[in-house]
Amino acid sequence: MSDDIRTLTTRLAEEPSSLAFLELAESLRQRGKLDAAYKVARGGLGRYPGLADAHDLMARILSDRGDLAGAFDAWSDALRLDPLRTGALKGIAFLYFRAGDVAAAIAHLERASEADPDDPSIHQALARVRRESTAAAPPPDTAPAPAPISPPAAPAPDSPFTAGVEDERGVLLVDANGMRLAGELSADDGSEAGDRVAAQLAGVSREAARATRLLGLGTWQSIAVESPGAHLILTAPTSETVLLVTRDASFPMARVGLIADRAARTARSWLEQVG
Amino acid sequence: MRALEPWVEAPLQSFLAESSARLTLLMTSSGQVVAQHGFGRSLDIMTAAALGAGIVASTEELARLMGGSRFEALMHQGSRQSCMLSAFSTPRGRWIALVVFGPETSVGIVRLFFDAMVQQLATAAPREPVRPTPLLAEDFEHELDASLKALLGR
Amino acid sequence: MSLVNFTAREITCKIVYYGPGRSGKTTNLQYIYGRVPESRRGRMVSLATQTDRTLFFDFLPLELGSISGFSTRFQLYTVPGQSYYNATRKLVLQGADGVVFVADSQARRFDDNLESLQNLQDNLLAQGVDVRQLPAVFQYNKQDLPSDLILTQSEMDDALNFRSVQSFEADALHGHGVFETLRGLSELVLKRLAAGTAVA
Amino acid sequence: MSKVTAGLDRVTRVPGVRGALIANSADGLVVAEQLMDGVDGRAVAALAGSLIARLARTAHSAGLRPPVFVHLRGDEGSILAAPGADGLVLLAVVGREANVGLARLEMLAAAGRLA
Repeated sequence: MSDDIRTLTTRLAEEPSSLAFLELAESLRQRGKLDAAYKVARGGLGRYPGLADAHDLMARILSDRGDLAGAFDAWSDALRLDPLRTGALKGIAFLYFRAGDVAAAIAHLERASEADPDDPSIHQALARVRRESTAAAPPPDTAPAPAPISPPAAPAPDSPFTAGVEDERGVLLVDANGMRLAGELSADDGSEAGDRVAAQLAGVSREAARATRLLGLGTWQSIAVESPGAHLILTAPTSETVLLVTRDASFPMARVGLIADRAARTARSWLEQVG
Repeated sequence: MRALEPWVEAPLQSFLAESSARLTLLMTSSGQVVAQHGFGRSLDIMTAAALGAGIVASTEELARLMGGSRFEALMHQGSRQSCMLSAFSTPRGRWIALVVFGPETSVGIVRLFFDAMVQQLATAAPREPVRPTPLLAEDFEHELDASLKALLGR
Repeated sequence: MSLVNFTAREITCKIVYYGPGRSGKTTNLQYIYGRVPESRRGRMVSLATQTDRTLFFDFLPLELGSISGFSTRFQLYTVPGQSYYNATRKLVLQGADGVVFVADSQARRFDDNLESLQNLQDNLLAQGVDVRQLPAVFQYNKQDLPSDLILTQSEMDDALNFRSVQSFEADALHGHGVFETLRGLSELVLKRLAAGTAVA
Repeated sequence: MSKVTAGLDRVTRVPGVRGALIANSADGLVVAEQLMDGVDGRAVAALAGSLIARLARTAHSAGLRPPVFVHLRGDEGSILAAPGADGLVLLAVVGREANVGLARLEMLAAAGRLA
């Protein structure tokens, strides 16, 4: 056993509530002691389920163990707690890339780059993935090709807003990581804006929750946004999702609110079915 | 993140998570590092701490000279990143924080959660600091000699 | 005060080079900076005036290596020598683990040395530091100058070194005595640390 | 009474409004405030300022112009925001029973005079 691992182990034993498990598990992981790293990380996660660092660490360990679906879940958890966590964004981008979904990989790397514009490794990864996306052949160093993993938050084939209950356009359902679950959103020039907006919404929801909680206003229910030309309502159909409904400014805001309520109910029952 | 004593970790972690600060350095008023997040090299940390402590000390001296009360915080706003320096009281004496943050957060958010961290540190500090004596070996002089010789190439 | 991290087994010590203006404090640090491999030293920060007189302080962090299993780091500071910078001298002196008093051996700087030494004692006293307890050594710099211009080591000792602490002859510009001085003080600082009286 | 404080005064007179303030949304700091006891203006400016800045970025990604009014509803009360010129934003903290419609009109009028 090397010195730092021994020191960390002693420290963790003396103070089980300390965050020493993060360093210890990481040291073990780097030395390839993946089972031991996993045990330490799992213990720490049990104690600190709300710590993004712990989920990020667990994801790295699972990824090293080849449990890519598990790593995806753990990085998603890290992102739910800290939507700008570049390590998790890079991790998920890597998994998408391995699964052959270059667009999703690029989207995650772009978010990582926005979160930390000074990290050169993100720019390098982006450049590489973009290069690969233009080349027809699969990336050479991924051979033998791993079985594509299906991300847990992948959109279901249908959508809650296509069954005639709602107009699909102008309704967007987003998961806690800012990934689009269903719906479409067009910009004024007709271009699709859904993914761009979705990426922002997870952060909006987190900030709204924090503001109402710290200001003694309870749990957040909705955000109504009046913009010249459009009325928007944001709600949280479940604790893990955000729903955006947007209509032309000629629609009274209160009516957009009613549409949003109905869309939220539809989304909830759809999520129960597909979940 | 690294902290000299474990009780500093949880308050600092929650400050980092809420404020989205890029770099944070906690130091004593004489510039000794107590905890840090986001720095690469330990020697760079020491330089940042020396300079930060120097700025705070000289600003406090300036405030005293002008007969005013201490400054709460110093803000340096840059186009890509900004920096806050603030001295605060802890059960372990006066400490200084150096926080570097970018446009993904704001001065108001950093200060709000910084104040929360100061309060959490005040309650988290154990009453009696543990002060074990470092056991330097009896022949540490030889090691010191060898280290300095190696260092200065003699 | 030295900072000791028992978990990571790290020791950090603050060492201050004190003395009158132009006695060679910055030169000591510059010599060390030039000799130490890049991986073992940080950036040398010099906050100086346009004429290269130290305005606030010079700062050089060093990675000493392992001493008794503790990864040991030194932070070397100089203070500005000119008498009108006393406010900044006091700030730099805060929390020092040891002091190197760099005296100018030239006979004509005799009074400047005495004045600076008195000033060091006043400043330490104001900070509640017992001068007798603080590890300190003397360095008599510029011993390379013609002998009719300078005082010898024993003359300097008689004039300044009332407590008979270790003293070193030096020619900091060429590195003579720089290593010995740093080694002498380091040993005192670490010994005091080992006695357990200076742990933060 | 300055135009700014007059505007805050009109907003705080609306039934259910517990306080109004003007903040700089970029740095989340209070510029002027009129608050009832127990309302932490500094926290409102920081948290709401940050949310408004993010909503403005979201609107931008959707190809929309910056918001002119925002209503964040919690189950114990709401925050209302009316961004004005120069990065300033007029904020109000209101109770559950407040007349949000009236507060909105007063805020839009006052925000138009911010600069």
